[in-house]
Amino acid sequence: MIRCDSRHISQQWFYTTGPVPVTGRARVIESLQQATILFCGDSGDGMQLTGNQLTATSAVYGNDVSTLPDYPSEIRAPAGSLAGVSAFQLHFASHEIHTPGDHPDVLVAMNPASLKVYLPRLQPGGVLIVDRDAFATRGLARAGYDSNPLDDPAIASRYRLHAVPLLTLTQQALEGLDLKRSAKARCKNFFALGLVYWLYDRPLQQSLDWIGQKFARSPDVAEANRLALQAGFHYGETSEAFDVQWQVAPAPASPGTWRTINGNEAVALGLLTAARLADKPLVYSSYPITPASEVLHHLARWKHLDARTIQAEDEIAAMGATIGAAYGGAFAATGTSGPGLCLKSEAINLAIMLELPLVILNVQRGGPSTGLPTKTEQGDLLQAMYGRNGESPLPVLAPAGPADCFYVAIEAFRIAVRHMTPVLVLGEGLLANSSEPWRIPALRELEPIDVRHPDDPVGFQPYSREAGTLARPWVVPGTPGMEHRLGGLEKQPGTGAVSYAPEDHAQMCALRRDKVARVADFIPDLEVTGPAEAPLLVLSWGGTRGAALTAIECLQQQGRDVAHAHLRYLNPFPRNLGDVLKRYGTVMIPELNHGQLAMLIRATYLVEVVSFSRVGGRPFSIAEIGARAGELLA
Amino acid sequence: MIRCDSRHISQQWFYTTGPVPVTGRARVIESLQQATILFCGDSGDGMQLTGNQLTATSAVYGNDVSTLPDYPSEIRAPAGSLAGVSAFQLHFASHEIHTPGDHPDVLVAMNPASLKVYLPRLQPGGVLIVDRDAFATRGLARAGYDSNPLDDPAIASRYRLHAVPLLTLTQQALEGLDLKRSAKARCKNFFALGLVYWLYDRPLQQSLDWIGQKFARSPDVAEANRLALQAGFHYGETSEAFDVQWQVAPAPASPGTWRTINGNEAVALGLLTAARLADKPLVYSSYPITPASEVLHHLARWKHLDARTIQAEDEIAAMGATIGAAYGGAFAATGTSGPGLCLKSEAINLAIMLELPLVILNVQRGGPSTGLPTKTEQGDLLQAMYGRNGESPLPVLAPAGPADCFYVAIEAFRIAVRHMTPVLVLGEGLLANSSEPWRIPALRELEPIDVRHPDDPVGFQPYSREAGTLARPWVVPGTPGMEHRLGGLEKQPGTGAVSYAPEDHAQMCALRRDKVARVADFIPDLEVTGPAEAPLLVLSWGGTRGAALTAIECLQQQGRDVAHAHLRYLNPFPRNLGDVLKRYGTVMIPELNHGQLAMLIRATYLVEVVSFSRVGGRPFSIAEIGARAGELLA
Amino acid sequence: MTTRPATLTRKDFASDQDVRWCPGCGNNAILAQVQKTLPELGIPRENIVMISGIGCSSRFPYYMDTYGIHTIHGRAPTVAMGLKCARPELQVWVVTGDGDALAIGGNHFSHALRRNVDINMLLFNNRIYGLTKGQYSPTTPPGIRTLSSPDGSIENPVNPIGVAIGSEASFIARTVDVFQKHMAAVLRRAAEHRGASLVEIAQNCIIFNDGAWAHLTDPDSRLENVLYLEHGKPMRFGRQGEKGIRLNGLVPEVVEVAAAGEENLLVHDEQAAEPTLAYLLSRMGPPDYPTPVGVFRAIDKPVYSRLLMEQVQGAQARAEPDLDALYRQGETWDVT
Amino acid sequence: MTTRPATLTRKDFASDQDVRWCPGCGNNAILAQVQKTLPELGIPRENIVMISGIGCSSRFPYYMDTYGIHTIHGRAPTVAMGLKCARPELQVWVVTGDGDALAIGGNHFSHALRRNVDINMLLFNNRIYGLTKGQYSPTTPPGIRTLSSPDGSIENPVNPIGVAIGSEASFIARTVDVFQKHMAAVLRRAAEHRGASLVEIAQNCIIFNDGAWAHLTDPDSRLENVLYLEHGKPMRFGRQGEKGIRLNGLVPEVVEVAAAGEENLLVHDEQAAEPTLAYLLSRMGPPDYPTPVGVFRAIDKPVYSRLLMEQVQGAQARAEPDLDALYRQGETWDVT
Ligand SMILES: Cc1ncc(C[n+]2csc(CCOP(=O)(O)OP(=O)(O)O)c2C)c(N)n1
Ligand SMILES: Cc1ncc(C[n+]2csc(CCOP(=O)(O)OP(=O)(O)O)c2C)c(N)n1
Ligand code: SF4
Ligand code: SF4
Ligand SMILES: [Mg+2]
Ligand SMILES: [Mg+2]
Repeated sequence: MIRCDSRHISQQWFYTTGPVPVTGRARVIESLQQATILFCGDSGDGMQLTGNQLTATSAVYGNDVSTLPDYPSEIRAPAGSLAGVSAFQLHFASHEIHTPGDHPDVLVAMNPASLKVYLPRLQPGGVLIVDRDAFATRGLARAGYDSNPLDDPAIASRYRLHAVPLLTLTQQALEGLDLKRSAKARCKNFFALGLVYWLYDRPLQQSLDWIGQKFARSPDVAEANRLALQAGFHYGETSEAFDVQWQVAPAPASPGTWRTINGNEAVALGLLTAARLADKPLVYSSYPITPASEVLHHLARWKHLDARTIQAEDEIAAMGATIGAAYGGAFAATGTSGPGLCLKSEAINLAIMLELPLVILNVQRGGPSTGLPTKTEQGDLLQAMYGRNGESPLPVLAPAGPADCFYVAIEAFRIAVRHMTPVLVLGEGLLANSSEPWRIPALRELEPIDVRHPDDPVGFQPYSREAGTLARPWVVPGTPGMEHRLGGLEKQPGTGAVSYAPEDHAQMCALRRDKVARVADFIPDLEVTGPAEAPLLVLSWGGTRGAALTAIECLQQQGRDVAHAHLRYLNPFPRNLGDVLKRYGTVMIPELNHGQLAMLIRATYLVEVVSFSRVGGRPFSIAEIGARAGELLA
Repeated sequence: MIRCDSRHISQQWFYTTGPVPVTGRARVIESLQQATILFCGDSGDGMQLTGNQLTATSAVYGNDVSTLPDYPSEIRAPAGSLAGVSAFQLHFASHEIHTPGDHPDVLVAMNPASLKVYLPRLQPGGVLIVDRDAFATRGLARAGYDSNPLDDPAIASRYRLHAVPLLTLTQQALEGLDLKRSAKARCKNFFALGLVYWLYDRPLQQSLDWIGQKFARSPDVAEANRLALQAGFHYGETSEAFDVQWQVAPAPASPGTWRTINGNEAVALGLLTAARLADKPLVYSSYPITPASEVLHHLARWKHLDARTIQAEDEIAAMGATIGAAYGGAFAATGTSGPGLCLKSEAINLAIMLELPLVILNVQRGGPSTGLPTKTEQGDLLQAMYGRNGESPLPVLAPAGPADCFYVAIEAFRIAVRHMTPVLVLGEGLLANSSEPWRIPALRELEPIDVRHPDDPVGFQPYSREAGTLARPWVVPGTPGMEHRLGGLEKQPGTGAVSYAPEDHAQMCALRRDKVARVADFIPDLEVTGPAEAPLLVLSWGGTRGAALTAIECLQQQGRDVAHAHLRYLNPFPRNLGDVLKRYGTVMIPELNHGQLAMLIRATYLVEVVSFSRVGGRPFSIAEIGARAGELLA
Repeated sequence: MTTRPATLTRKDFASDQDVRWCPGCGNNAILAQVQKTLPELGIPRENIVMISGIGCSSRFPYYMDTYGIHTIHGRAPTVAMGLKCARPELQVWVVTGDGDALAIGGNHFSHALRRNVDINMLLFNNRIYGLTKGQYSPTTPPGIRTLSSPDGSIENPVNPIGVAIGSEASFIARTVDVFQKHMAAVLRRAAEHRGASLVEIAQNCIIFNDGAWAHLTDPDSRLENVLYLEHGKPMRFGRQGEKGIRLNGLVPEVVEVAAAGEENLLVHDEQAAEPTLAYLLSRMGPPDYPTPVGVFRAIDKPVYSRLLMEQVQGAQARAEPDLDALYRQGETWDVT
Repeated sequence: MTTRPATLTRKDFASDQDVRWCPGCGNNAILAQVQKTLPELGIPRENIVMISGIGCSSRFPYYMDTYGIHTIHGRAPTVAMGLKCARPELQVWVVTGDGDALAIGGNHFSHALRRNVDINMLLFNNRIYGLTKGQYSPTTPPGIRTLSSPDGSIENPVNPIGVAIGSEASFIARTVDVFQKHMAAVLRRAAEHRGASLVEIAQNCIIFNDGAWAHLTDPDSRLENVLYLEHGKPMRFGRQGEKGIRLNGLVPEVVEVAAAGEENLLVHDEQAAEPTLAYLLSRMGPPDYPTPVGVFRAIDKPVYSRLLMEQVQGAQARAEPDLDALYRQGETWDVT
């Protein structure tokens, strides 16, 4: 359950209050229910590492956390340039949260460029910590400032500005050590981290241990980072500048062992787990592409669990290899992103004709064409549904959050094997890169995937049908007496012999359609959060769940009559979807595209839909969904 | 205007009469308004040639004609096998017609296999002419007959059977000539043609001349074919077996010079014409694929009109070359079929990002995957609309008939250049291969396509917009001072500089969407045949127009309250489509897929649609559309 | 379980589909040889998989009563690679054509050879696109008139063996559709080779490119035009083997053996450290040279599919295959 | 019309975009050389087009103030081919990487060379996928650990020059990112060549594959490891050119010139009738041989884009370009 506290009240869509007042009173300890911090700096400043440390500490401390890294798309843009800015946003709370947060309460900017890029995100009255030492003329010029923003009274009045000489202070703290100045300078991110730890009253131990392990091979560097961290913490304590400290209590969480996980690692673990649940090797064949490459990188490290990875020469080859591996009886999957999905489409159609079980992961990024490789979007839904010649239906699933990627990957294989069909999983850059806590399951808790490879040649037909699922038998090479040929030409039902007969084609097309439709007999009904009938239902899919759910729960707590539902299964839809939609005056669908799910819903159920669509390469904020829903309710 | 005569009355969906009575009266001359003849035989029997002769003769004689060849998909299946059967259906009439006809009135079968495949098509009471000589044990066995169907009383009673010893008669007729028996045997198709000429009282001259030209190099073969043709005609006259002769008067046609043309040649001529109308070279780059290859073959013969053809290494390369040629300022087009469209999709998206004018022809065939390469279907509409990553809109057009392919090709280039966008033309196997008369236009009758290549560097921006069309300027390499770079990454409006800024992406996506929407400002409103308001509107697209229009006009003549409309523009839709749909109780959409246009219409206008969809690799018959419409009216 | 004959015969490899190639098509002869040779390899039929692309040639699997897939145009090697990585114990054959392997499929063809995946590729080279009714292919000689080159092809062809060498292939051979015994021997060598084997089969398309290989098959001139490669043997050809190949610098020359002396002839070495000899041989052909057939090159080289399994086994030897442990790697915390 | 300087300088070719490669990336050096060399070719800037695929290398066109397209991954040669057929008078460059040209784009790369389309291809070979943050590429040596090969790559690499030879290329050269003068000379040769030119540029990726070419660039060992090819000259290398290459059968061997005698050294011939020499050279490199740089091969060969235009012009010479007549070919009839 979520609570709408000051952080949310400060969102203008609640029309209630303005910014938090800039107070000057003596230091106090305030307790908050949540906080959002954004670290930004040059690619060289180690912001990802810093953010991950605060994440780990907060998670281990017991908060619910949600993070979103924001990398530069250039490998290494010129130091200090706007293109070279790297950022990491962390949202932690004393209750369950679903997004990395809208506007940070605290912004740590290590250089002018990063300040320029991210200051607009900081919420009015928020704490702004900058490394004053970095605001020399050269840095300012690189960022395109013609005057020093730190001298800008507007900023000082709008935010709680702390221009701290981070570099100088770090060098001082490391005086004693015999290390290059440059090496010492590189510790300034830990100084900043220490300061933030103090701000939120966090224990240092977890990070101190981590430093020890990480720099085990160079103890002096480890020592330097430890000292910087502690110095930063100490600075907070001693410096008069900081008048308030915040505490965010642990969040209630179900018992068990937890870790943080991002979507790419979750999906990789899910694919491997599915194979294990069927006692099969996993063959993952892929051609690197942002933001899906990481899945390949993870699985390549897990050969001891019989993950066999193939880096193919292109996406077509990756898809072909996946088909071959599935024909051989392995659990076969491939992963890519938009442009790669285009290339796979012809071979996906072959898999549909061969009726082989396999999983295609498409981690969506900004399109069309090369588009915005490092930004998130939900623009490939209709491509997933229709991006192939002829009538070529396949099941489509979309994970609802980073950890859900694990379960969706398993479910995808379950469906693939049950119905003998390729299954497409629509991931998103947002989920791929952001992390959240994951309650680690025990393998034995997970339902095994039962796989049958018939081996009785008597009466065998490659295209015979299992009644309930309409699956054809998965007979693998090596089975004596059941030799058969598959192919991309149309077939005679049953025998699978090539046939151009009109009735055979009609029947096979119907079978392929009905088989996918049958998946609906095996999936859960759509669940609604909130009233069973109301003027407004907000229907989300994929990564928009977090923002939509949070926004609607807040509205509900304000007593507004609105419900939320989330679609994990996009093809086929849950059986009850049509009925659910009928029970609400208006259906609003927020999505990061031009209204693709909205169009499917309209076509399928002939219901009016308010499509709240946006393409900006950025996830929805809770605020904008709440605001739009508020308008519709007004 | 069409008339519903005995041919149509005999369709059971008119519930009126049964088969034409098998009469035995003395020879008479009946006059008909139309006739449908189907020639079938082994691939070696020259059925295509025979059919084309009757077509030419009938067309020159003045009938309206419509034809449909039906090739075997194997290159050359074993002689006499079912797979080796080749057929040609011809429909000619004394009034305007739109389809190759449903069920033939006359079936000419040169061997048992072809009889087996096509007899079911012959309408009850129809004339059945077979080569008795071919019905020996071996031929029967190859066709899988265990007894001679010619001895089957059922057949004799159901049809007007004429088992003519075509081979023997041909050999006799050619007695005098000194030619190999096998060479003489090869003339038997002309004997059969002569007989049909007599049946329909057609002049021989046109064919006699053609034979002269065709076999100019071997006069004795020419002579043999001439004699065979005449002998066949004479046989009809003298043989007692034939008791009736038919006459089909010329159809009224607008004045001018006419020829028959099939869709593939028409589209090739259209593309070339478009280039000529803009004084541009045509660069056509393609990778061969059935049924689109012919377009490449035609254009390759037209180099004297500056048609530059490139046979690329694959469809991706063909698409890439098309983009390069368009960037260079040529009229650039590529052609393919379903599986090839999959492969082109990534590069099509690049063209959408680059906003370059070019035309993509996709001649639809049976899918998914390799499917039914030689059969017709309309299964790629949604792929054309959505088969690319991200929001990637482009205009989509579909020709309504073989000759219309010419005009659609020109219109596609007109739109491409006007709005600076790739345009996709959805052809169909049916249209590609069937022919109809085409009133040959004069080049000067056609409106020129005006192309501007700005060359004033002052204030030049590669992504500036023209107000009405939202086109960006088409500046070509070689223009001094206007050097600029294009690319697949997202851009800043105006400058076109790479940008990942959320607002730039949002704005560019909106621009690409609106630009395609603007096409609707330049296209004609949808026209309706029949009442402006009625219980039923039948809405067709592509190759279904002929059957739909004919069926509805027949119903209208029976006084039924029903209208027909045809969509040539599938994206964007004509502005008035929504209003038109509202004026009818029910909208029925016949299409050769699982209801793809129906889905778009439902999503766009939220109107209930009766989708009459069929996938059998065969075109709709007038009868089945009429029947379904009749049900809806009942 | 059906009981099957202990030793297999040609019949066991013939499927129930009737063969649909043009009468007289070279593919028929190839099919006969393959059906005759496979039983002799002593591999259980169920462990053999035939994977093809699209083309007349690629209909091959339908006629073989083994496992098989008629895939899509140009992609057969990728499907074969995936299958081999999933099931290293299977014997995987790829059947392809000059268009399928060298036009649309050129990249996969080359990468399969480069990786040295343990598959056997049969390339039916008829120097034309047969199934699509006769357009020129990447092996069609310049100037040839086809449907897509009415004024003569302006494309400069590639040589499949040259491409294979550029792709670092470990086994490369050539045979001819009508060379029955020779084909059988070459097929056997290809099957036995560990790693990717390429066999180019000169195949006659009587419909669209009849006689493309007449110089190799015409009984009168055949012995003059064909050089049979034999490992370790001097290169001789001609009716009585009276002619030979001698090296002059890097340039091969045709000599009279009697005059030149057999000891001075170029000796074939399939296993030469470098592919230079194979490359030089791949350049030989009309009008100045005989056309070499047989095994150009056969070397031992790390095999992709084996290396992959070795890494898997190696990893399994090093680390417990414990998925629960994998879940727990990195920071974890307990909630009680 | 803006007025532009009569003779162009390096500045004229620098676009307004700031260069976004890692500091120290070899691409920066290559960019500098190209910007320096192009003005010397005397071709109007507006007639130059730079076409690239996707990769760090492929960002090249953004930094050149010429016409250009940053296309999609691996397809640049196809776009270049279409452009050249539409506008034969333009000078078209393709800029690509080892992944772009040899992984996903391998087929187009090879077909562009085979057809001998008149374009100049620069292949920046850093033996890694840079833009995607460091996976192995088709030119990465076996055993290298990368993100996608944590236990070492099991793939057997190709050599771009070998691939080009297998693709029947008419111009093949190699240079190194930091060899300024050498690169300038090679670029000039490539630009002047009629037909497809391939220039492999050994490029250092300091982030993901630093030092891949150290043996060629390290000041101390460089002269020992690099063989500068010069047409018609005996092959010598070493600090004072004291070493040379001699042919033993088909096997090159490194010899002391003094001992072996310069007259016995292998003499470079860019125009050899057969590519065998170029192929043999493409195989040379560490540990046993120096690495040849310079022009491996440069021959005259029919050029696709020219042949196409010749056929067009030929057809126009034979037949009236009369579209109305074309409409009327075949049977026609008149209705009055
Ligand atoms: C993606 C795709 N593009 C094009 C085709 C059409 N096509 C089928 S086979 C073929 C060429 C076959 O040539 P080859 O590989 O030499 O086989 P052959 O018929 O000569 O044996 C082509 C272009 C296709 N089936 N799929
Ligand atoms: C269709 C597609 N697949 C994959 C990618 C991801 N991708 C971009 S560049 C690249 C490889 C680049 O390697 P290389 O060509 O060597 O260029 P480098 O960055 O090393 O200069 C890949 C896999 C893509 N952009 N498009
Ligand atoms: S077309 Fe040519 S290759 Fe194809 S089956 Fe006929 S003869 Fe053989
Ligand atoms: S990643 Fe490597 S190749 Fe790419 S810019 Fe950086 S150094 Fe250059
Ligand atoms: Mg072929
Ligand atoms: Mg690289």
